[in-house]
Amino acid sequence: EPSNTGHTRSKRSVSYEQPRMLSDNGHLVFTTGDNKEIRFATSANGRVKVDNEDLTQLMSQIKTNKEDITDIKTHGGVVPPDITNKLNQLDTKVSTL
Amino acid sequence: EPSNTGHTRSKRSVSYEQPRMLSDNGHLVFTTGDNKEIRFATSANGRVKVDNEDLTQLMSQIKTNKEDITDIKTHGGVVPPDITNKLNQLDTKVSTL
Amino acid sequence: EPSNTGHTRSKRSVSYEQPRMLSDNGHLVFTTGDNKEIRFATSANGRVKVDNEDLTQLMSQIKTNKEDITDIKTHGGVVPPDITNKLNQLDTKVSTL
Amino acid sequence: LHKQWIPDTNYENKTNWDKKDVPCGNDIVWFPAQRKVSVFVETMHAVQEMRLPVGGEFILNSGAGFHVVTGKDPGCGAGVTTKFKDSESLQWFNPALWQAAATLEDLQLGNFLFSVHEESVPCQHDDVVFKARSSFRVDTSSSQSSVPVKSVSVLGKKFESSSEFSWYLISRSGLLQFHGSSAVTLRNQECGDLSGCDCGNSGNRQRICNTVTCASLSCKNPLLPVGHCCEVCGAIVTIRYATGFNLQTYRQRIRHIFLILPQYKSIQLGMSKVFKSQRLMGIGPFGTSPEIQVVILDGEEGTQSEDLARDIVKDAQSHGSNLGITDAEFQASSGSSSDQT
Repeated sequence: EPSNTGHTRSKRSVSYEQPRMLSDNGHLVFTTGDNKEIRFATSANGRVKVDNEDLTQLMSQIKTNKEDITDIKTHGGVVPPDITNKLNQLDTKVSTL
Repeated sequence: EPSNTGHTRSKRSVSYEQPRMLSDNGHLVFTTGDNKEIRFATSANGRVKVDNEDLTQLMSQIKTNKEDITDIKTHGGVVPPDITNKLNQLDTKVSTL
Repeated sequence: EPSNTGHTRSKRSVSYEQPRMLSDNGHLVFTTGDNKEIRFATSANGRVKVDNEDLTQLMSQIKTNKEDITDIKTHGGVVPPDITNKLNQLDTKVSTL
Repeated sequence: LHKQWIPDTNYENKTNWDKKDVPCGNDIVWFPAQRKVSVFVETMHAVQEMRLPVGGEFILNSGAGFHVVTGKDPGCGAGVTTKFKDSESLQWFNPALWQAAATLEDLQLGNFLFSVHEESVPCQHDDVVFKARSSFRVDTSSSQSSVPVKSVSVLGKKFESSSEFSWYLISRSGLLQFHGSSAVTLRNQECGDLSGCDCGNSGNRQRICNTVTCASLSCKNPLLPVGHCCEVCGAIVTIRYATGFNLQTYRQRIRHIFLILPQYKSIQLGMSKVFKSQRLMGIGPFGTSPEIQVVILDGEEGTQSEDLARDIVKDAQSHGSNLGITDAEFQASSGSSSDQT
């Protein structure tokens, strides 16, 4: 029903216009309205911590991880010692034939 | 003293139920009670940002990273060029024996 | 006017000193102060969630990913089947020479 | 008319705190765990600690928020535990909690209208206003299954569609702002009758009057206006009308001709259509006939009210045919009435 859709939309935009901090049955909830952001901004040695984890640092770790993975995918990782051993054995065998 | 214990317990269970916002030596701390969540909820095209990084996007990157790692662990990564070279050399040597 | 500048500066420096949560034109902003933290702390099995994603779990995943990457970088990943095949072929060739 | 709910659950409102002051950076702010409340926060506040209710919300105006201070907040005092007051018992059907005005602009300018108790509470054709940049909690329990009004404005948004408003009522904010056994419903109906409409609150008369404490009176013959809970000292003008009578126009006329006069500065005048029970032809069953009741109070013994009543009757007699008035009479608490003039 088209009118219903309209209502839902307007309902949402109404009730969530301003950001809210709410307690929902003891859960602590931070909400914003449509298209609005929740931002964490740190400054000079200021930190955002989530249960003792440093959010800023972990965010940067995600990107480091991503880069490392790309690097491994592109250039390969360390050669597993098994392989190196096997290659050396073969090399020796071949050289002494 | 039993009444004291009862008092303490009931006081504690109440106080733990309520979410809090408090100052811990000038740090701003948000807490919830046992088993209660802290939630950040945006609507429509709202985003969560950490110092200009898009947390929503980075959280999906964490999962991509995890899949990539699993993939590398299962199927191996790119073969390091050293290994390929060595194998080719050996192959040539063996073929020309 | 010098006094004006002074006023502005002191006002600004104050606002950056204190960690705060504020509504900025519909966005919800958490800012840390210099050397001051904003902490979100749950207890027992409490979780921090961002738009239905479990941030607590994802943050621990970041660290698992990091460890896995370090492991792959140090010990290499799984040997790609191509390499194993090639090595086996060579081994056979060399043995039958 | 527009009826505006007076109380709020705003953080900045000193009267909402048990220490009669807005908490500052050394204070512990305590919302009791079970308090259901929607708090509007207009500006930035320092807190030492805030204990939130288990179910509640803080609506943050742009620029509003909370911060903590390092050390002590200068100018805040030693720090106290301050509790947000209970707004659980504030009832929709309490006439003292509403302000009435002809238009939104008049509401903002403070040009309020006086009404009898039943009509101080929103009538079925009224626009109900909860102040923008403000939140509240109201108990809408009624003697009827629903509380019908024309429209409701909440947080600056005017609801005119009944389905849209019923969605709002079950939203988180709606559930925190409205509670009680009956729900407010939007009829979105203008009063189609230019001569005025029945308010529709007589079914809740008992509920309304239970919230009212009547003042002791010093006049000889106190009057009981229709729709009022208390006898009053003053005067009542009763106007019978015909086609062409326009209540809104007539209200303006009385204001512009009389109420602006210095001698009537402290007069309270309420005008509405009421249905008075009367025995038809002096015999037979009770019937009701609509008439316009003008209640005039001066907060004293009623002599100014009587003067004004006399002026209004005189005006009605000389201009009645233009105004659609067929008859006007008054009764005063002094004992005099238009019958004697």
